[in-house]
Amino acid sequence: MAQFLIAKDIWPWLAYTLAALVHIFLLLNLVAVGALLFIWMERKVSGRIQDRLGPTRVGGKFGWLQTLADGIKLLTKEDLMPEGADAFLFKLAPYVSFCASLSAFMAIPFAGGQYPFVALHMNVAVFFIIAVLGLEVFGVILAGYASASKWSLFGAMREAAQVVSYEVPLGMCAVVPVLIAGSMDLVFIGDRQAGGFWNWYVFHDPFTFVTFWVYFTCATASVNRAPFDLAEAESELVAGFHTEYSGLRWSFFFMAEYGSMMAVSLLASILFLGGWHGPLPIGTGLGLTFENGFWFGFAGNVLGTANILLKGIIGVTVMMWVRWTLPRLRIDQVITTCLKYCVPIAAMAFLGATLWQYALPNRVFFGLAEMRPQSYAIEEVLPNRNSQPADAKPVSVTAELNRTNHRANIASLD
Amino acid sequence: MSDPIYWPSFFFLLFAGIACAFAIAVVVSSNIVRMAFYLVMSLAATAGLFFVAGADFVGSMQVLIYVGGTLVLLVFGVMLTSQDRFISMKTSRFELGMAAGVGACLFLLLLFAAWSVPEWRSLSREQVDAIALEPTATPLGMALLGARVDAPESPDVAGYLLVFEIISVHLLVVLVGAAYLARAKRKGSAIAE
Amino acid sequence: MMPLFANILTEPVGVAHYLVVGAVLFVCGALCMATKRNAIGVLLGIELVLNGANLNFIAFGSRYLRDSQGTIGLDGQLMSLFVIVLAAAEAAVALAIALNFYNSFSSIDVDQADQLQG
Amino acid sequence: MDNLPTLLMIAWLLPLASFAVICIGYSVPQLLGLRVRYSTQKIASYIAVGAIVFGFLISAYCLFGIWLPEHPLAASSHHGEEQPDELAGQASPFRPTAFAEEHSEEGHKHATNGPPLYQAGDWYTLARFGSLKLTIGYYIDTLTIAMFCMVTLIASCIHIYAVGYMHDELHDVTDHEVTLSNGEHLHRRGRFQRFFQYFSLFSFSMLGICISGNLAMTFVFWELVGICSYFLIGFYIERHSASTAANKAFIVNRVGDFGMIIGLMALWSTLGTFSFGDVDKADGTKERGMFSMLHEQSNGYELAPTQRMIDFDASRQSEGSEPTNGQWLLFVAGVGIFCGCMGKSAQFPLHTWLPDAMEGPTPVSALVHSATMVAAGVFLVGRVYPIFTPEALLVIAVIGCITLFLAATIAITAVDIKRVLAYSTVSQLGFMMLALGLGGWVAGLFHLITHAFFKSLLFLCSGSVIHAVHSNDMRQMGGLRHKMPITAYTMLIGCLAIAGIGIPFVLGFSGFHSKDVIVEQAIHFGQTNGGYSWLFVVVPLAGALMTSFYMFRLWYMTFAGKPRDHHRYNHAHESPWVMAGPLVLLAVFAIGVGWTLPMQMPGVLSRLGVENLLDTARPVGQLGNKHGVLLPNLVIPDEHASHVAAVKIPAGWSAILVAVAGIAGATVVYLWEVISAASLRRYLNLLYHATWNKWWFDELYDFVFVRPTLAISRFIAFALDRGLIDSILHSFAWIYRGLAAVVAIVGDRWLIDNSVDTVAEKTWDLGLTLRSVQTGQLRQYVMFIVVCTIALFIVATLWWRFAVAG
Repeated sequence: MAQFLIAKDIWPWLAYTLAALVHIFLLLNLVAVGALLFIWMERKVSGRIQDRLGPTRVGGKFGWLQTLADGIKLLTKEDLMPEGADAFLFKLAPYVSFCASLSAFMAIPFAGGQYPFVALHMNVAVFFIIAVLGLEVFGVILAGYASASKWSLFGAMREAAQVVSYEVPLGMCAVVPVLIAGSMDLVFIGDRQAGGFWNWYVFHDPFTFVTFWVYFTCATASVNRAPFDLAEAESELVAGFHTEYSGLRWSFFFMAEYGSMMAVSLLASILFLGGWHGPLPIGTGLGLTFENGFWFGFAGNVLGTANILLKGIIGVTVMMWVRWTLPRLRIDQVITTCLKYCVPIAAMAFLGATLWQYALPNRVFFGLAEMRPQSYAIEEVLPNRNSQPADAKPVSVTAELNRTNHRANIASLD
Repeated sequence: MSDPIYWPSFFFLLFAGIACAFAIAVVVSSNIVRMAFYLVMSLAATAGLFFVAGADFVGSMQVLIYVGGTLVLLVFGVMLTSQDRFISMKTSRFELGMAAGVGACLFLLLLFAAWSVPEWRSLSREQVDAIALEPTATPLGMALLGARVDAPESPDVAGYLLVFEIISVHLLVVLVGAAYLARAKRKGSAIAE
Repeated sequence: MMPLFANILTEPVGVAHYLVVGAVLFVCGALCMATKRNAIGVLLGIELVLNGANLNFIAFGSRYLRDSQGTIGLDGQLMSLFVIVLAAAEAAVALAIALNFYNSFSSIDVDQADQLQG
Repeated sequence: MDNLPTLLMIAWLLPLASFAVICIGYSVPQLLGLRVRYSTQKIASYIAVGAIVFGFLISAYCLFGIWLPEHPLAASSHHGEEQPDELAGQASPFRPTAFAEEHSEEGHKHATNGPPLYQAGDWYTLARFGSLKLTIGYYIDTLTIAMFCMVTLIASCIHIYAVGYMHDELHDVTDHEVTLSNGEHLHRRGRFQRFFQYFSLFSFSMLGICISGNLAMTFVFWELVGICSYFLIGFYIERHSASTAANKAFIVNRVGDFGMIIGLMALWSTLGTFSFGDVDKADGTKERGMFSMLHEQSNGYELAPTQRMIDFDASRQSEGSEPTNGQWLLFVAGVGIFCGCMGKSAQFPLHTWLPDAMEGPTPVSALVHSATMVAAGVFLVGRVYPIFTPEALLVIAVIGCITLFLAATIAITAVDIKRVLAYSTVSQLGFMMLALGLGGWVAGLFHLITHAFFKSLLFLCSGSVIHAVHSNDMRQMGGLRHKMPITAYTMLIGCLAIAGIGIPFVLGFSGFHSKDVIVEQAIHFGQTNGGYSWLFVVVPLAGALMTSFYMFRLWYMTFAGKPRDHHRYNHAHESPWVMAGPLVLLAVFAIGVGWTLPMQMPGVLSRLGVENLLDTARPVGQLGNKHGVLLPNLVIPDEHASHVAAVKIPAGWSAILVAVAGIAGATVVYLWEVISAASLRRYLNLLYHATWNKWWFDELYDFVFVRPTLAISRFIAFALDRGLIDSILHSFAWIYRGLAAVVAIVGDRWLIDNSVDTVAEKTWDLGLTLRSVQTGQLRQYVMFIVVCTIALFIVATLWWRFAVAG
């Protein structure tokens, strides 16, 4: 966006500031409004699953103003702090969590193409998002420690153990689409899956199919959702790490949690489910691409944004569905699930996907279909057995990398 | 259209300030959990410095491994050993003074070293703007697998496959070793005091 | 000596600037190791020291901080990668040692760990 | 053509791969204490069978798909096909080749032939010590490919057969021949997979000998074959007889190998190379091999010692003796290498191990006796034939002649079915060596190949019988043909083949053709040399007579007549198809492998036959008469000249006559029992005892070698060692002890101890001083490090400034 503004002859510093403000505004709204929506949805979904109506009183038939009412309640609530608490850390902890959750959105693209809808177009976006999401646990630990309450401490410790464990299979699973696409650039990964659901990486081969489910499990665990919500197990630990929190600080934790859910769901949809590309290439079919003009592409991207948000919401809904369906696991079962099942399955799937990719480099949809010919230069970076002549020197690789104009993140800084 | 502020420098200053401030806070603080928190902030800011220096992959790795992994482990340790008397342990004033003196000497020395080589000073703005942007993840990965795509003109630049393997094995050994060291002791092993 | 901060906001930074930050981190880490009695505190100091060194590697390897003939290129980033990974390993082992120490002495005061005293 | 070495290498390495797979997959886990399930072990046999069968397919492709289209037999033959052969029946579609061809005398003036078509090269250089180069190389000519086909085909059959034969090993085995100290029989795990593991290694080693491009490599695989035979003969290692037999085979072979090493050294020190053929070097030039060094083209391919040999010989020549110009050296080399072959192929002085080797399972015997171990010896003689001087060839002939006669006599009285076959093998090997020694290169190797087929058939049949009646003793058999017809009649085919039955000059079983050419060459030799050399005709004919006699004795005692042991007879049964199938296949080959297809056949089939094939591989310089140098009267006659009618006709008739006579004799004695065997035994008492006791060779060796060695050792041990040496040593020890006591007090305690103590005390004091620095305080150490770093930096800076300034 900044480049776009600079191209329109606006002062760079103003352009950057404007772009940053717009991005921050959009993302904050996404997380905050998203949280509002999700909390309401959670209640409705749980209600429906338990064969009742859910909130109905506030805001008419669907109770759609319920969360807003909750928000007002939380805002007006007294902000308490335990006596023995470490005041500094206690106050800081919710913001750490929220910041981590929000920063993840910074690198998530909502639409691709020549002018992708992304706040920070990173070359290593996958890594960045996983790393930043991992930071969320830090806020939880600080909260648990600073509360000077054993329930909080227990919750935080469990959370630490759980998240540290689940980051391993999560990372392994996320690497599989990276491997297939040959890049960690999420825009690139998403655009590789354009053209229909058969191009989605979840259907790329049997291993990615397995990987997707493992990824979703681990993502559920790493954002502390049931059945892995040991950190706030209310039946054992009162409310876990946020026992001592109330008011707005408490709601920050919840916004962080729903934000993280949305973030991992969006990541899942970009990595595996085609991102902003629909199951059928309707937008492209209508000619909504940047080749036909900027505003055509922009319209296509808006469509794509709606698409990916829908996918994200579906992902979150599935998490809710799981939460209200499955009982909570014990901590040893949680760790067992991770170390004895998820990690080996992810490792095997990784290996299998590697071999598959090696054996059938240009096939999609379980190897049944030929990949749509795309002139992605990154293909030549990886030693592609089919297209690369045997005597090709690696000299060309750097040139190719230059040519592809994968903007290094420093690009977004200047 | 030129800009009065050179933005990378601005971000450098920002991150450097955060990193240094929190690093000093780590030293000054006596509460172990706060120290860990300051350290995280310092390391995260260092990651930002990496980004500014064009090392995006390493920066992400820094966040992922150091901040996400190492420090969670550290905090874990804090939890396991957290009793009030260990959270903050005071050192004697003499020792602090001594350390401050020595540290100042060391810092001056390093400053002197950093500033004494003219080639280490900045480039001009035009020179930096002329440098093409290059992603680092792929060349790094290739280098770890033994192929240096970043330096094709000098074929004798070494790849790092062996180092990579050694470190992998090392990590495995370390994991096994750590699990062994931290394992629950058998019954009857005497606890001192 | 060229003034450090004279035109830092308008001109690019150089290796030297990074080295200064690295020096700050390094010295803080060393001081942390030297003054903290808590074993975990010592570990935090080690992490800081390693980060200072890492910053130097990155600075020397960066193409934006000095002309490309002088940089050590990708080697700098590779080195710091290795340092990061090994630091993680080191932290794991050190934590295990700390736990063991705590199990044996019910304390993590490194001043009590003077069994090697001559 | 270019991929021929690669293909053959694959065929060669496949059994090695099978060995490795079985070894790593089965034997290593077993060594580590895992119990490999028997159902899993069964897979090992499939691996081995698959490897060797695939090897055969590759070899066959190499022969028919690559080599023969490239070098058609009709064109490569030295002899015009257009010559009429007046004796051959025109009606017969099959016609033995090179049969009754007219040779003009002048044709033999220039008749020494050039080297055959071959490909030689190195795959891999193992080591290079100065000029000594050890390589893994190949030398591929028709002989190599023919041997590959033969070895892999027979090994395939035997492998498949062994899957059935060894099924006992697929469950826990109680060995009734081994009694433990507590009176029970040995009970052990079956080791099915181990058998196939060694089988694969065995095949690999033999193929290695066949393909090897130099003598050093041959020697390596030679020893590998030896160790494999050791493993396999000693397969039932718990049985004392088996382990001693294995030891015996191994040790006797070492005796021969000693001679072989002498031969190798003689060759290498004078030729400077081990490789057979000329090997292309990287720079396009040729590295000359042994054959081309000894048979210079400028010399008309005659065998001539190289200049280095002559020089070497001259430097050793004493005053006044006749100069031999290197001939002695060549003779020594030839005989030395033949010593190795003597051990492997069980020739006369070293033949005692082969019958004992019957302790191994029967498929092992079959493999050892047909395709691998004993064939290796004959093959090697054939391979290094160009280095044999006429005198060395005479030695070979004499040894072969003695062997064939002795072994045949022993076989007549043996009652163990496998021993009869064993001695028959020794005898047939004698035939081959005799043929080779008399100049019949094609004859000897032809017999090697035909013999491989019918002997493996015979052994597998005997294995089938043993499998059925659980006994080796022919006296307990009889009448079995009703019970096991396939075995009986395939074995009959084997007997007819080995006896050499056929219609003279027309067609016969495989042994007929090969034995015929041997007798021809023998008669030709007798005609050329005269005098005592007629013994070389008489003895083989007597051997052939005995051969057909004892073979049919064996067949009658086993399959004909009335059952002697009814219990065993009732128990007998035909073997399963996995065993009978290879028998039938081998029987077909035993009938037809000696045939030669007529010229009218299309494509590669034209003139196809083992004899023709071998004729194209005839080594360099082997046509034409060769005259001895050390023995001037000795002439090794040209082999082609033995096909003239004047030789052919008496040879054909005499061979068939003795064969028929032998069969008739056996029929009279053992089938019709007109003359009882017992009365014969009484009449020929001394002879019977001599042969029954195998001419007392084992006893002789025991008396001549073993006992004197033991006695001498005992004398040395007691008188010399203990009496003389020990007492000297003891006195030395006593003196030294006295000296040492003095040194200990004066030097050690006063001088050294004092000084060392002082040093130690000072160190101790210093340590005490320094220990105060060692506070054990981690933080202080860090401070030390920082301070020292600063100090170092300052010192280094100052020093640098100083150095630059000064």
